[in-house]
Amino acid sequence: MINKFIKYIGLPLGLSALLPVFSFAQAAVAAAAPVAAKPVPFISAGNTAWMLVATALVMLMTIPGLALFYGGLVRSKNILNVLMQCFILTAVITLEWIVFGYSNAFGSSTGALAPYIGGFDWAFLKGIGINDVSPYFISQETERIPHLVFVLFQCMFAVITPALIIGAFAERMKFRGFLVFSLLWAIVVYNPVAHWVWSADGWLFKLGALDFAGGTVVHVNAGIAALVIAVMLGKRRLPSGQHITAPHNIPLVVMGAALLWFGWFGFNAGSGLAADGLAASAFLTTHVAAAAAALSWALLDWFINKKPTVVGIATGAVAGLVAITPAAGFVDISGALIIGLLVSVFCFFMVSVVKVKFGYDDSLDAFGVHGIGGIWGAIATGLFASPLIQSAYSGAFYGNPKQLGIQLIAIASTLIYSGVMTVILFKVVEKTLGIRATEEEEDAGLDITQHHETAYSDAE
Amino acid sequence: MINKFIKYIGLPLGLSALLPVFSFAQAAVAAAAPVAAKPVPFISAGNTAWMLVATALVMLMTIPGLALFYGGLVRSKNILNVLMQCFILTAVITLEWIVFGYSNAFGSSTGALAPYIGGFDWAFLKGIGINDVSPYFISQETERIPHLVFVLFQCMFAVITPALIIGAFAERMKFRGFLVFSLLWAIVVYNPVAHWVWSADGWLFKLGALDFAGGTVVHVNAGIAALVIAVMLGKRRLPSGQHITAPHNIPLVVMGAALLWFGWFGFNAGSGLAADGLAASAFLTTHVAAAAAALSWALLDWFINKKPTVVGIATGAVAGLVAITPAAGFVDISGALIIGLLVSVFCFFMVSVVKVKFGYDDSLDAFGVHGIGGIWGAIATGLFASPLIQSAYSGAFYGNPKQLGIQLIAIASTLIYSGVMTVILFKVVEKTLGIRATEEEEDAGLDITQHHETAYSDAE
Amino acid sequence: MINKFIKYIGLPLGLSALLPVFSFAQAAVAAAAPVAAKPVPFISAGNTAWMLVATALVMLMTIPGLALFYGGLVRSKNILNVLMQCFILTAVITLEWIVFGYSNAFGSSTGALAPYIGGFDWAFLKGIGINDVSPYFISQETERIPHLVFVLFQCMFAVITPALIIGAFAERMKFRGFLVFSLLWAIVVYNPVAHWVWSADGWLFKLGALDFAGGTVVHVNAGIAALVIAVMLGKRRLPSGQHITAPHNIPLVVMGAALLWFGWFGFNAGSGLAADGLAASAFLTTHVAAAAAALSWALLDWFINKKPTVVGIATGAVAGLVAITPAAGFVDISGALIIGLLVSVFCFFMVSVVKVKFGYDDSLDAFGVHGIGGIWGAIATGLFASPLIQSAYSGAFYGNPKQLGIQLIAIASTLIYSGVMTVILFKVVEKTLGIRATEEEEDAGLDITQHHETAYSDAE
Amino acid sequence: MKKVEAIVRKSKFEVVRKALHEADIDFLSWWEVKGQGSAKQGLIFRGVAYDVNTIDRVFISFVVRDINVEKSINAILKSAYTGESGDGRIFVTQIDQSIRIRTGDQGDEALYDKK
Amino acid sequence: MKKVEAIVRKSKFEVVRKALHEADIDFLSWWEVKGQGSAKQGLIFRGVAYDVNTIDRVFISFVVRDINVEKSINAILKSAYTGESGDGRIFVTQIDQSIRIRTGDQGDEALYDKK
Amino acid sequence: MKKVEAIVRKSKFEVVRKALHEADIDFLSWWEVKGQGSAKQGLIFRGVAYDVNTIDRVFISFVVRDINVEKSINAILKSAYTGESGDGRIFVTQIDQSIRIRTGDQGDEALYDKK
Ligand SMILES: Nc1ncnc2c1ncn2[C@@H]1O[C@H](COP(=O)(O)OP(=O)(O)O)[C@@H](O)[C@H]1O
Ligand SMILES: Nc1ncnc2c1ncn2[C@@H]1O[C@H](COP(=O)(O)OP(=O)(O)O)[C@@H](O)[C@H]1O
Ligand SMILES: Nc1ncnc2c1ncn2[C@@H]1O[C@H](COP(=O)(O)OP(=O)(O)O)[C@@H](O)[C@H]1O
Repeated sequence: MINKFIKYIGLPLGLSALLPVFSFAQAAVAAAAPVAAKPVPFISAGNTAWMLVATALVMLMTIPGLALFYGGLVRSKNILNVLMQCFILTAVITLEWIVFGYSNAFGSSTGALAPYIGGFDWAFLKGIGINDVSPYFISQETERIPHLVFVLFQCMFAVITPALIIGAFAERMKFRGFLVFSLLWAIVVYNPVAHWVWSADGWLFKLGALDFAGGTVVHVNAGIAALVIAVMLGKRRLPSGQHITAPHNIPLVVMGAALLWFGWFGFNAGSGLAADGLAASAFLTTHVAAAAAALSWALLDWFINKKPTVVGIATGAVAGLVAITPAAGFVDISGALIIGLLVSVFCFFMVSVVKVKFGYDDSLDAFGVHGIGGIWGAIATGLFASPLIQSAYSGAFYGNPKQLGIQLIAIASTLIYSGVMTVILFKVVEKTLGIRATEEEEDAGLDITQHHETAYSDAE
Repeated sequence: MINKFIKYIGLPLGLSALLPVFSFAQAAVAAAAPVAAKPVPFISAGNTAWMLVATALVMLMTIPGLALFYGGLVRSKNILNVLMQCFILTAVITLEWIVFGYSNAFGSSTGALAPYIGGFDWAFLKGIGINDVSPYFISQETERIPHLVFVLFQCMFAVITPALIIGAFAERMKFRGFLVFSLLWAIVVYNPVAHWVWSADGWLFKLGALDFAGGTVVHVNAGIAALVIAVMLGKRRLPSGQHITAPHNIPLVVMGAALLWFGWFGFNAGSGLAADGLAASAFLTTHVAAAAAALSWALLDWFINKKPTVVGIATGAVAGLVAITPAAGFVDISGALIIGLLVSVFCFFMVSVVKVKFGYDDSLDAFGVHGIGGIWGAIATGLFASPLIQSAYSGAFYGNPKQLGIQLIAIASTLIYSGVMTVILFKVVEKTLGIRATEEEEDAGLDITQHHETAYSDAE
Repeated sequence: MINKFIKYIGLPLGLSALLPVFSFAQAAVAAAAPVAAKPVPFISAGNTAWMLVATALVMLMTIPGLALFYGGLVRSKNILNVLMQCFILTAVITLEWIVFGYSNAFGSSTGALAPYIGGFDWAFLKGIGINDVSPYFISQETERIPHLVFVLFQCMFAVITPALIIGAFAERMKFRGFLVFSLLWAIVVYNPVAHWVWSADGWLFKLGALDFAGGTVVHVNAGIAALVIAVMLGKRRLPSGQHITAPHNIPLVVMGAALLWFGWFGFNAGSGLAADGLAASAFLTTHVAAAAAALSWALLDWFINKKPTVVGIATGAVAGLVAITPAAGFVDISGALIIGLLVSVFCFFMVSVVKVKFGYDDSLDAFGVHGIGGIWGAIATGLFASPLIQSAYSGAFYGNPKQLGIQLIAIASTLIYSGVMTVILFKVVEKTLGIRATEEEEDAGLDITQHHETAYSDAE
Repeated sequence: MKKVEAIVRKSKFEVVRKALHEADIDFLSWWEVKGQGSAKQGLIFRGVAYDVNTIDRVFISFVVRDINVEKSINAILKSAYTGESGDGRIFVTQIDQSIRIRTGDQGDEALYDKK
Repeated sequence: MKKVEAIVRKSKFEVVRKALHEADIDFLSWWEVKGQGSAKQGLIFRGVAYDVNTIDRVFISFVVRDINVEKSINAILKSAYTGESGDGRIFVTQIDQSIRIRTGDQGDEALYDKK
Repeated sequence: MKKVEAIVRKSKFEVVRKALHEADIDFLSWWEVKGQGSAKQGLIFRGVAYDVNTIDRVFISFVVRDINVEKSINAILKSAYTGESGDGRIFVTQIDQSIRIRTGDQGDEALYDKK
């Protein structure tokens, strides 16, 4: 009978069952540290519950969060185009991710390519059973989530990254060109960079680059692409001498920013892949950094331009969320406060001085907020990572200056790779499909010319 | 002492406690399969956490999700009426559900009625203690949720189903008639049909009909009622020759669609009543089908009418979500992809060709999207259900053609029952209270005539 | 070896390990009641998952929930000011809370002050490790959440309370005065009152006052402050004879109300700090009370003014949510129904008769809804608290009339303390910074004069 | 040439438009305005029913040859009429010059094509 | 009959309306327009303060008997005045014909009731 | 003094405004209107492509000294032109009186400063 029993439970368990005195210990500490034999990871309902929600929250960030944030900022003749871009990316990148994106980003390949890109083993999620545990985990080695939840959680990151770039070329891009460019960019830029930083085989991962929830992979990556496109595409046709357009609907901007803040709890506190103390800490740093950056931008507005603005505080909150993203699971409150307070200073300076001076038209400041905020966050992670949060990781201010160097390498390689590939992809699409809307289309608005719809209608 | 102990723990446990060698096994595999004695189900915090959220998410689908989706599509003089309809159904159906709806739908009755409708044992949730485990479960027999959470989760389904019908009669129904009709419909149609399919006693359940999250109970059911009402109520008074009205606020439509997508994760991935691999799988199929259907509609728009539209992609996403609803916990990725890609073809054809041809005025396509999408989803479940997801269930393409037949019976009986009862209830309300707004009310708009309010105001 | 083992597991556990026969029992009832020795509390992933979400939901209540609810009700020239007020409070109060607010509210102090305010031991969350369990718990003594999650959850309450007051002074307050007043109020009023009621040392807590999720601490507290400010600030400059302004955008009001309802599930069902039967019960009473109050207001509208209104039903839902807040975890369905049905009667009477009669200008009925609803809820808790929900607590209708007296003391002391302090703070800010906008600012609107922005723009 | 301006109920606009079409007036411009007159509109806000004298109206404006003034007025009169307070007004003004931007046509020529 | 059109500050509209009421002008139509003139409006967007010369205005339009033109102009002049750039304009035009849709009254009869 | 009213494409408004500025017309009011004329606008709704003849337009209105009428018309004619159906109209009306609220200036004096 014991034999039969062993067959069911597996040898390791069976063996220890011979030692009744241990039985209690095992049971009592089941939730704590494993004794002796490496414990078999299993699906924890608690962690899974949190990660299902976190996944949904990250989707909410793109539609409607980012869609409204960007959509409220453009002129009323272009809002549908922005909403459409966010919506179709959600659809297209999801399919790309399932078909091979996930496999490229998080799968393994062999040979020289292994550190740079995954293979196609997980194409169509082949071989991933619904009860398989995720091979990826952060703080909870045993109490894992289903592999499929990890696939989905990461899917939402793959969706939002190209969507962030929309801010740079809003109000002047042909829809067809946009769509093809974005899909190619997701495949050629996003998937490899995610592999570098987050895959177990990735060269930046192995180097020790720290990026908790996507400072480099998401924000620096999208930010530099945004800058490149803004420059290559040229300025919008605005009335002469004008480089600013008033947002057509600021309540939508606020709604979008608030939903981004809300969703970002999933983004950052979900990136530990468990509902534990680390998630709590990441939630806290996220909330504090967003609050600090929001206030900091409002104060800058107040001191420099005499009035605190709504678009300003919303932009500050987003900048704070961007900056804390790579650091969320590594820094403590003091780190979060400094990251948040300073990011608004950098971004404010970028969008109100540098952009104006250089005269490129980053319509909605995708580079100014995500690029600059992401770079600052990635650097700050190298400075403020505290061993009290995750004992294995320290930044320069905690005696590990090397980390700062690694962070700089990660930033630089992302800037270069994403920047160069964006130039190439842009040229390819421009030459083949055309990428800039005609003057007539731009004047009439992209809603009516690209989609044959108008956002607001009083007609019977 | 052992006696006393047994008293506390219960006999089954007490007995096995006599076999110390078993003790370890029990403990170690607590999270896995039970050995021998049927384990006592308990409340799992993890599963409960997920289901509390899923419940809230499903509420979000009706208000503000569906309310905005529908509200943005109507003309500005009727938006408040639509919002009011969604809001008051949330209130009224919740109360009906607590008072006796839940008992009718999920309770038991005796005698010949048992397969058709539950009794009143659980009226006012009598006898349901706050720590009672749910008698209903899918994949997790032991790690249950509180019975009250199941009551609440199902409550949100009862709310949204009649709300879906609003799309068919929008812009021309008296508020009083609407309210009484909807409440009667919930009692006379929704509760029994839910009982047929989901109650342990239900005749369709016993027949083996598969409906994971409400393809038949929710969408087919509401869809056919929508068609019947649209026909019986007659067309809106539109300027001559016109059968289309431009949506008054497409950003609201997008917001609504995005919130529906978000909430649907609770709807579908919550329908397994646990945070486990099955939930992950249902989440995945839901997301993939929505993405595929959104893209598919955008492409149809693009090919047929030269431009991809925002209302189109939003409608496609909703259609995909509808179609995957019955199948979410039974099909794999390939099933989800096919279901999603095809549903837009069917719905697109329905609303742009069939509806135009027959000339009934399903104002916001409640039948065109929910009816058609639901029927397709229910059929597709009979085709693509894969034993790799839930081993007990297979569709025609996995060697079980009988399932298709059962699905057709479920669809047909729902169509007939709901269709006939809707005719009767409509007539009753029409004769007693009146159901169609007067011409003056319709021209002036339902907001001002039914609610003495206007949606947008510039007045001081 | 046994010695070593004991060292790891702790003496109490070690001892019982000597009785193998017990081992099974321990394991089997791990999720239930502890035997003998007080069990060591640990972090439950399931409870943590729920509380992370609940925390995010409560943030959503302020931005964008309350912001939209209030923002839609004001005239279009003032919406940004309202959105800004909600947004900046989210930022500022979060920072105040981290810096010392949490410590003041939930920490301990020594000496005579202990029952009235906490000290500064937890300033900057000093000494709270990321894996520390929360010292606060309700129904789950062993399966706790991280202390940081409790800090964050409570942070969101601290944010929303002063934000509620905005409804009283909307459309006529200087931004600077508003900000300083609100921050001072949070420190001088909110933190102490929270300490009284919820801290283990608090004098009202010790007295036995019941306030599950903040009826007194949040709603009565904010409500009386709202009334005081409305009176002291004087009326808005409305066209002569007019005391009502039409809401500029009712769909925003509905969106806000729906998001409040949604978020309130986190507020109330999260206040048990666990995902268990008590959470389910609180979720249920919350949903039922909101539904009952929404319907009840709609019916009052219908009978008294001939038409059910959208703003009315939304207001009713919010009133129901307010009233059930203190009672959510103490009453059963019958209690929830009565609380919900009656609260709308009280609030309706207050805003449509009493306010009109006395002529103070509580612009958006912060007192009329939150003050009155909160008082009724706190009283009702003393009437309907049922020992079947939490066995330790009963109200007057369950044989414990003393509870009603305690509730009245809690209400009265909050009304007096908050009222008096609000008068003082108002005077201080008025004399130093100025608090009422000038006539020109009010006429031109606060958006353009306080923030140099306009909400809606058609300009190129 | 005369400019005909009519202020009508929002709910009557489509009817008026159709009547004008039947009178061969297919060229017009219109926008929403607020109007104050003898009519009142009942509204409710949080339990208080109140009347406002600010009512949404549609302002219709078109320029026609003198010969067509009467029939367009008649078309509006008939279609915008309900008999209850608030039906609106028609005003006619002399126009000095009219130009069609696309063709540069002036005067009567600039107006609608059909006689 | 004359048509009086006034373009005034949004913030002054209610004051003007009251002044007109006191001058017995209780019938009018108005709508929001954008105006460009000598006035500027300061705005801020993401750290950049800028001036726009597009400013929201209210356009008021009503037709009165000749006899009432002056007092209505005076009412507007007094109530819309602030003295700062941007106070607006009043224009007066001759009206050929006026008809009250509900009654069919024409000319002066079609206008407001009180003398 | 004449009132010049122009109904132009929304997409051309900024161009027209600039042309007017170059013609020294820096004072104007405008608002969005719906227009019906010979032009059609294609729209799509759930798979059905349809044409509407209701098109968003901008209505521009300004009063100028008689001497400036021609050059303002020319500025509009040139800038609003595309040659495709839907370019719009210009109408000119006589104005009896004009007053600048801030200064009380009347007649030509009330109009824009630059000659
Ligand atoms: N003298 C006027 N000048 C401008 N608009 C007017 C004038 N008289 C009435 N109107 C417009 O006509 C609308 C209807 O007028 P009202 O007096 O309410 O109707 P009725 O003529 O049927 O009594 C008003 O809301 C207002 O917009
Ligand atoms: N000649 C004009 N024609 C039409 N509208 C005008 C004219 N002059 C001024 N306006 C309107 O009046 C508003 C106020 O004019 P502005 O020149 O700014 O004020 P002020 O007369 O006090 O200098 C402008 O915004 C514009 O709407
Ligand atoms: N007679 C008219 N009175 C008032 N508005 C007119 C008149 N004719 C045209 N319009 C306006 O001009 C716009 C353009 O006219 P349309 O006939 O479409 O262009 P086109 O002159 O190039 O054929 C119309 O949408 C309408 O707003």
